[in-house]
This record gives sequence, structure tokens and C-alpha cells, in this order.
Amino acid sequence: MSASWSSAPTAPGGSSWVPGSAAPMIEVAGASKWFGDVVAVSEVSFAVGPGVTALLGPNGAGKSTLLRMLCGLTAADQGTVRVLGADPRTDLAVRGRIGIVPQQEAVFEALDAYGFVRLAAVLNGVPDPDAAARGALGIVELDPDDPRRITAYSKGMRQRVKVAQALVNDPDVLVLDEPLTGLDPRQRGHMIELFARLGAEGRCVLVSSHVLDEVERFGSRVLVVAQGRLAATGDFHAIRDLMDDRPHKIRVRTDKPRELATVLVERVGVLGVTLEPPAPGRAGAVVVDTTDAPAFRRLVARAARHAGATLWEITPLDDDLESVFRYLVQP
Amino acid sequence: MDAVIEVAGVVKRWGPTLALGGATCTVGPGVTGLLGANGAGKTTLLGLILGLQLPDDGAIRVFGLDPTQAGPEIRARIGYSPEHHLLPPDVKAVDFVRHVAEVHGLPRREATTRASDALWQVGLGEERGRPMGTMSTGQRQRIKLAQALAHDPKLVLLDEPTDGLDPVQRDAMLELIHRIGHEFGITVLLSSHLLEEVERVCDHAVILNGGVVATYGSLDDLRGGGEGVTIELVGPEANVQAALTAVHATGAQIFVEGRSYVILGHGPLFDVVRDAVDDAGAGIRRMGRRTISLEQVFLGVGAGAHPTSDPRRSGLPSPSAPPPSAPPPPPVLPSPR
Amino acid sequence: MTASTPPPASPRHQPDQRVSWATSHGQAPDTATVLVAEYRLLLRSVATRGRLVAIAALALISTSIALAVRLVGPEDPLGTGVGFANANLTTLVPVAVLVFGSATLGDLIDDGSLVYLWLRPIPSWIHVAAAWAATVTITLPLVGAPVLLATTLIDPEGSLVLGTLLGLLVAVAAYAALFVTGGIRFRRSLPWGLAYILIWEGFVALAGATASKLAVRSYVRSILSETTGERIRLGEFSLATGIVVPLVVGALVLLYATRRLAKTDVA
Amino acid sequence: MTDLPAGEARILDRGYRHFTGERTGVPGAVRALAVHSFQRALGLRRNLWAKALPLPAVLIAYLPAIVFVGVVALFPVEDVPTDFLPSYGDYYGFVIAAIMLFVAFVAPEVLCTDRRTGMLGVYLSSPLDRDTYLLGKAIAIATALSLVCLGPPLLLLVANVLQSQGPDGVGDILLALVRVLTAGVVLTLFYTGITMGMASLTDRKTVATAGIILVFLVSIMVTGILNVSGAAEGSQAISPTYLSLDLASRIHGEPGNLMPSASSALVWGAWLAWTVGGFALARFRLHAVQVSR
Repeated sequence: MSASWSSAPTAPGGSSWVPGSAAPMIEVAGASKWFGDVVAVSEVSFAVGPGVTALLGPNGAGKSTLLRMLCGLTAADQGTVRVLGADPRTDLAVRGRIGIVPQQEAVFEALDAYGFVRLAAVLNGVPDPDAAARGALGIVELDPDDPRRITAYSKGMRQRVKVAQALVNDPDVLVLDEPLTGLDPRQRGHMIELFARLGAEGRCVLVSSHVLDEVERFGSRVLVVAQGRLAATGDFHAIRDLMDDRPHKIRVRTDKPRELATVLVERVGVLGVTLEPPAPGRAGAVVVDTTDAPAFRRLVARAARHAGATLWEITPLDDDLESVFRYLVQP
Repeated sequence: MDAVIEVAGVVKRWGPTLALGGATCTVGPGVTGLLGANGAGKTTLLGLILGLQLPDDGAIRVFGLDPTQAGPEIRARIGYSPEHHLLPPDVKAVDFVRHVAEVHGLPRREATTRASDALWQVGLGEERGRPMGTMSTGQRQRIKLAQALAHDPKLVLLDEPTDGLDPVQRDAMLELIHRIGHEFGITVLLSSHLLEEVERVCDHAVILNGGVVATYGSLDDLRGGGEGVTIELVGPEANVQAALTAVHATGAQIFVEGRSYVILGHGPLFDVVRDAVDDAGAGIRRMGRRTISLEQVFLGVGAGAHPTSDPRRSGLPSPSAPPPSAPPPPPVLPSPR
Repeated sequence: MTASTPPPASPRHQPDQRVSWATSHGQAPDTATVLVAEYRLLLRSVATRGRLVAIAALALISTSIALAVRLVGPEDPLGTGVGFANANLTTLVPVAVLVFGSATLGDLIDDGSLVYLWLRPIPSWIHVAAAWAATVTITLPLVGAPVLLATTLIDPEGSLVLGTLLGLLVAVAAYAALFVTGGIRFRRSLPWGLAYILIWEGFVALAGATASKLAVRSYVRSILSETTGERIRLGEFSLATGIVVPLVVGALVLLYATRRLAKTDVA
Repeated sequence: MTDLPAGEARILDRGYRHFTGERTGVPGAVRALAVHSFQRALGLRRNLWAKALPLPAVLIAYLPAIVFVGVVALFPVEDVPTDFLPSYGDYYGFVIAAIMLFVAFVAPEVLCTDRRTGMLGVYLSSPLDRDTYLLGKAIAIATALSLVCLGPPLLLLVANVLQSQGPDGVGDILLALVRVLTAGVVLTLFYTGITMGMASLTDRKTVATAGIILVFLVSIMVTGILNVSGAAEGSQAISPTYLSLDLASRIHGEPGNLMPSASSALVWGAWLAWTVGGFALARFRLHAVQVSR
């Protein structure tokens, strides 16, 4: 009987890869970068294996600088960067195994999509550039025979041309700086699916993004950077659990908020309770402050049962991605 | 609900391509999301609302006026924040916002005071005297919002207002947009691709697909009354299984949806679940009424060629075309993975 | 539901439906094809309508002047021809080469599209060579031919035509090296280039013999005066020096550009 | 606001205030656009660099007038030779270079930048439409150009009258005033039309300015060649510079000094062609441009 639903599913999308267990494809040790006397990246060390990893951080935290360092576009003033074992800044061969979608919108305006992607194939030494270009454009749902120049493209199409260019040389490492800007929900879903598939094949896909709901759909391995330093790394949900020692706010919507509040104070030992009056078409609620979130989760059902209150809704107010992000990046 | 914008059977062609083929919807006060795939006709619709293009057929009313005749009068009461981040680099923020307010018909003195008020409201009080070339993307987005607000519009059109913002700035911008739509009493029409943000800020939505309004209405109607419970259980595996078994015994169906379970059944489902969890000694991290996400509605109405296999919803077949208040799809046993 | 088995430890495995579209992994790209591909790209992206019209207009002016001079019928055709060729080779040609040369890689660096050339497994001398070649092949027909035609209009004398042709080739080659490198090194290379042509070569280099050694213009003048026998002020180098020195300096400048490009911070 | 009695206080609601006053509508929008564009053209309210080109050019246009007036003021009347002061038509000959430079700079600055800075999209979603937008821009450019086309001779006239050098007696003064004003307006419209037409061809102002200067120089050169090869004097009308000088002297009653043989109809016809053609080109280009939302 118990087999009819699953045990807690592992992270879907097959990217349940634990970085430690395979040879890391990107290794950064103590990397720092200054622009004049402004520190952009300071002593960052991490390793990234195959699969999709999301790079998060506030604007100006050094994300783009870090991504450019990983591709060798700019040199680390201190520390070392190794991609597939080589330094992308000096080793030409490894550059042929990296695909990049940079943040800036500029592409070679004089070319059409096919010309642009084919040029990338030729410069990477891909044996059959025509087939590679057509294949890559097909994957991003663009018509290789579209004669229009890229200047006439909308932001969404231009973004997909850039992704096609990054895929054309069958790269082992993919570095994507906010690749989904300008795409509509369907295209977004399609791209996320594509990245997940690329990650599942053992490629290392590093995606920077500001849309946290998107990040969760990439898979759940993250690198959080703030003020040029590494703030957190690893599985996003694991990070969330690490934060259980922090005071939590949890809203419980119920038909008897007052009774539930008293039971919670007596039996569960919460720090503080605030009552939200019922609004038209919505039940009243109790907002609970607790430092022992796990205990609260275990005992809330019993307390409600004791108070004879129906539990309509339990929502941790600072448990979602955004509050975790806000907690990690605060100075 | 007196409608701010009424669109009835509007048709618009750009040469051979049919941009809008009979779009019909109304937009009322509060914050309304304008959704659609790239090329579904959003930009065209915005242009018609502003009276910049003439519809080939059908009628549009904005504040009860016809944009084709009273274009300037309507545009004087509309604030518009474009998608691109282009701003004159050597002009000071306050001069720019004041100039836009004057062009919208405010006398100079009033425009000056309202310009600095608007910049304070978007959180750019200190920096309002700086040239815009020195501003970050986050600040530029807020300037664009300020120039749309300064001349006291009755309607504000925002095109991807959170583009380029990081999560913390994004949260602040969405909070401000919510206040504009509800506290300032200005109708907001928000065009965005980020459905999670629309879900968070908007009360209504208009979904365009292939030049036609596929569906529109309040978000609650669109997403349908959710039957059943979505719950994320924590605690030892055995306890979790025991709780689920107890609930299953009462005849309810159980699905897996990402990290949580969806329980569909009849009768006092919430109390049943509560007692089962208590008896089994499991814990509840998150629990609530099950709702269809706006994305499923968006993709469901065909705005997407093939539904996304979003890992979080892998277990649950996404509804094919849920009429607003249709019951959820017939329960199926969780598909073996 | 069994958790999907972790892929074997080999860096990449072949699942049934692989997203791959390129067959085998690319080995180092072959130099010739890459050079031609970049050359054609830079040629197309630099030859914008605006630049072509502007430079063609300037060339039209110079030819119409030559036509007018021809109508008037100069007493000393050779002297006038040499004067005309000298004027063109030291102002019109460098300006044209500047407009195109500084844009080849300069525009790519400014708008951030250089990454699509730079992050490839190819040595950076290829970018510089392609840029130099594109600049030369645009300016020669666009400006070189009209100047040559105009000079022969004034005086079809053999030595003048030869001198102008030789001077033209050396000037375009040397200036192209100079301004392609300028495009890489300086952000607003157009005004700096104009300053070099009009102020440095226009005034400073006329100060004396040593100063004139530092300007391409003096070598071009020497080529003209040596081949036609007409004495031109500050053009006293031998024919050999006149030809060799600018080309050698050009080559060295291109080497500097290559190293500079390899070390640059790419957007 | 009477002072509150002791012990009482009020918290004022600083919430969002609606604007209930009268809106100025399209005329107000055109005026705001014209004022803003005029200020930008002269570099007012902008950094020093923006003033580097326009202000010196305007000064140069006034310099000769100031010098003439100064000389007359300082030296006793009899020493000054009677034909020393230029006629108001000839005055333009002194400052035509400054005019050409200033004119080539103003229209590109006012017209070209809006597309690159995204302002065109903002204006077209305001009460302005493409025609009222162009009207506002034209007013700004004309006002700026009138500084160099109308101002200097006017200053000269006023100074002369005050020093009783120039025309005396109400009739003559009025006649001279009308002629100066007409010449000023005619030239202002002339250059406004041409430069707006040419500036609308591109959205990069440096290219537009260079283009306008190129057109002025090339047309002068071409007329030079035509004269050398003996074409009719009227052919000089293809050069805006010659045409404007000739027009100025004709309006002031002196026979056209540059092309006396050309008939007034031809000259005025050329003026009309250049001016209206310029405005039409600007309007056509603006309606053709696809404003990216």
C-alpha cells in the first residue's frame, strides 16, 4: 500500500549530482579582483561539477566579474581559476570547450542569426559548421533561414541567438549571464528544460539569474555571492535548513486564532504571537515568532487539535527563496 | 467596478501580419497583469490604448474616451514606463521627471514639486540631483517609475518594471507597484513575463495569445477555487508515511508535487490531515489550499505550445484548459518515476 | 520511483537522446579559414552606409578639385601633380584609414561584442591581421583609386603615377597598422586619430628633420619625391628608407596590438 | 494655519496628493518641449563642455556689430568715413562663417539625440504626437538660430539709431526695422528648414553636423566650379550660403550683390524650395521612424 506514493523525491531533473563525487570542472581558489581601489571579488574559493548551478547575488556583488574571470575574459589579480584543469586566460584550447552567453546585448549587427552562429562554429574549429549552426538554432527554436539581420530581432530572439552561439561548439562548460531576460513564460520553460538536460549530460552549466523562482526550477545547487565574497554554496534547500536557528515568523490561518494562540504559548513555548483579524472572505490568523522552528512544526497539529481549531493554512513568512536570499546577502 | 479600459473586438494588422484579431477585455482599478508570449500582441495593444495607432476594427475606450479622437487628452492622464533603460545621460533625474510632467500638462511650479515628491516616493530622494548617466539599472528603473507617476496619471502602463533588478530591489519595486495600485488609487497595467511576480502583485490578469484575449479576470477566478490541500511534511520518514497512510485510508487521493504532497478528497479534509499528522507524529513545514499556478493557467490556455515540465510540478498533470471554476482534473495514481 | 542512478564517473556519458548536434569535439581550428571568416565579418561590420557615403564624398571632392585643376590647365603639371598627390596621401588617405581602421576592433570593444571573437581557441594575432586586412581592402578602392585617378588626370607622367601608387600602398599599410592599434588601445580613438593626423603630423612633425622622422607623412613624401625627382620639403629620405621604415614600424605596432589584445579586459 | 492651542498636535497626512489644477494640454506640452530643447541646444543647464561650441559661435556673430558700434561711439563723427558702416544686408557677409558653424550644430543637437536617449518614446506617449513634437522642435531651433540670424543686425540698427548714424526720421527707421526683421526671419526659417531636414537623416549628431558642414562646403565648391566653367549666375542658388547672402541684400533693397542677374522669382523660389523641402524631409523621416516601445 505504501508504495502508491513516493518517498520524498530526490531533486528532480536528474541533477541530483553531488559536486564532491565527480571531478570538479571549475575550480576557483582564493580568487580576488580589484578595479582601481574597488574590490570586485575578494578571496572566493569554490568548485563546480557537472549539472546546473545557479549563481545568485545582488547587483554589484561581483557576479559578472566572477563569470568573466571563469571564462578568462579578465585575469584574477590573486588566486587561481582552473576550468577543466586549465587556465582559460592563457590556455587557448580550453576556450574551445567553453560556451558563454554574456550579459550585454551587443552582437554582430551586420550578420543574420545563421551567419552569427555559424561564425562561432568556424572560430571554434567545429568540423561541420553548417550542420552545427542549424542544429543549435533548431534547439532554440529559431529559423536558420530567417534572412533578417539581428538588429531587427526582438530582445527575446536576440537572447536565443546568443544561447545558440554558446551551444554550437558542444561545450563542456556553459557560462550564462542572465540568459532568460526578455523570454516569455513558454520560452523560459523551454530554456530551463534545455539547461537541465545539458546539466544531466554531465556538462557544467553555470547560470546567473535574478529571478529566484526561475533559480529553483534550474535545480537547487547555488552559489550565493554578496559584496564580492562567497555567502553560501550547495543545495538551496539544505541552506534553508541550516538557517533553522534563526528566529522564524510563521502565519497559521485558522477559524479559532485566539484559542490556538493561547495553546501555542502554553504548550509550544513560542517567543511571541500576533493576531490578524479575519478579513472578508478570509479567515483570521496567528503570526508566531519562534526560535525553535522544528519543534513548532512538530507540535502545531497537536496544539490545533487540542484547541479544536481547523488548520486552513500554515505559511512560513521567511522561508521562501527570497527571504533566504535576503538573509544571506545582508552586509 | 467602473472599467478604466474597455477593449471590444479590436483588430489590428501590420501589413501582412495580424497583430490583434478581435481582442476583447476590460481593465478596472487596482493592478492588472498583461500577459502573453512574445509576439502575442501586447505591445500593439499598449500602442492602441495610448492612441498612437488606429485599430483596423473594433473599439477601445480609455477613461470613457476614444483614443483615436481624444488621444492627447488621454495620454495626458497616462503614465508610461518603457521596457528599455535608455535615459539621457547628462540630464539630472529631477530635471528629467519635471520635464516629463510639464510635457503632460502640469504648470512649471507644480511639476517641480511633484517631480521631487515622486523621486522621494520611489526611494531616490538623495540621488535626485545626480545626472542619470551615473545611475545603476535599479535606480534607472525607479526613475522611469517616478516619471510615470509625477504628473498624477489615472492609469500607469509598466513594461517589465523589474527587469535588471536583483531580488531585494525587485521586492521593493513590487511593493511600490502594489501601493500605487491600491493606496494611490491609480490603475496599473503591468506587462511582464514573470508570472510569479504577477501572481504576487496583481489582482486581475489579461492573457493574450496569438492576437486574441485568451482569458481575463481576477486572479482568483482565473486560478479557480482550489479544492484539496497542498502540504509539505517534515520529520522521520516512517512518521511521514504513517500520516499519509492514515489520510489515504479515509479515501483521499495523494499526489507528489515537487517537495510537497497534494491531497484531494471530500469532507473535513483539513481536520483529517491535521489529526493524521498529529497521530503519526510527523511535522508540517507548509500547508494550504491547493491552487493552480498562474503559469499553468497561462500555458493551459494555449499561450504555450507544450506545457513546461517544471520539475516542481512533475507529478501533477498540468490542466489542459481549466475553465475558471472547473473542478481539478480527475485524480490519477502518482505516475511511477 | 527509484532515484535516477548517478551517471558513471566519466566526465560525459551518452544518454539515449543526447542534446549533442556537433559530431566530434573540435580540434584547434585551422588558421586560414578562421582568418578569412573574421576578415569577412570585420569587412561587413565596418563598411556601414554612413562611413562609406562620408568617405566617398571626400574622395569626390578631391577628384573634382583635380578635374578643376585639369580644366584650368596648370603650367607645371608634374609639380602640381606631385603637390596634389602629396596633399591627398597625407590627409585624405589617413583620415579614411582612420575612420575604418579604428572601427574594426574598436567598435567591437566599445559595444562588448569582442567576446564572440576573443573567447575562441585562436591566437590573438589573427584578430589584428583580419582587422588590418579589412581596413586595407576597404580604403584602397574607396580612396586609393580616386586619388590615383585624379593624379593621372593632372599629369599622366609615368614616374608620378608610380610614385603615387607606391606612396599610396605604403601609406595605407602603415596607417592601417597605426589606427587598428589605436582602436584597440584608446576608447575614443577617432578624435585621437584626427589629432595625430592634423596636429602631430600636420604641425609638430614639420618642425625639423628629426621630428619628421616620427611621422608617416615624411616617408610617403620621400617616396613621391624620389620617384618623380620633385623636391618636397621634409621628404629627404631615400626611396628604400621611405618604403621600408613605415612598413617595419607598422609591423611592430601590429605586434604590440596583438599583445595588447591578448592582455585586454574583455567585457 | 492658526497656531494650535497648547497641548494639541496634528500629524499631517503626507500621502499621495492628486493634482487638481488646470492642465495646459498640447500647447503647454509644445511650449515645454520647445523651452527644454532650446536650453539644451545652447548648453544651458548642462555641463561646461555642452556650452563650448554654441556660446562662442553666438559671440562671434555679434562681435562685428559690437566693433562697428564701438568705433562709431569712440571716434568723433567727422573722422569716421561715411561708408564705414556696412549696410544691414552686407553685415551678414561678416558673420556668415559663424552662422554656418552654429547652424550646423543646433539642429542635430535638438533632433538627433532624442532617439538615442529613448526620449522620442517618452514624448510620443505624452499629449504630443509626431507633428506637434516636430513643431516644438522647430520653434526651439528657430529661436536659437534667430540669435545669430536676426540678433546682430538688429543690435547694429538699434545702436546706429541711438547714435543717430543710421536712418533717422520715423519713416526711415521703421522701414529699416521692418527690413532687418524680415531678413532675420527669412534667414532663420531658411536655415531651420535645411538643417532640420538634414539632421533627420541620422540619429548620431556628430555625423549630422559633419554632414551639414560638408553640404555647405561642397555646394560652395560646386558653384565655384560652375562659375569657372561659365554657368549662369543663378546657379549659385544651389549654395545655401550664397543664396542667403543674396537674399539679405535683396530684402534691404540693394541689388543682389552675388547674383544681380538672377531674377527675384528665381531667388525666392530657391529659398522656398530649400526651406519647405527641409521641413517636409524632416516630417517624412519622423513619420517613417519606428519607435521601439
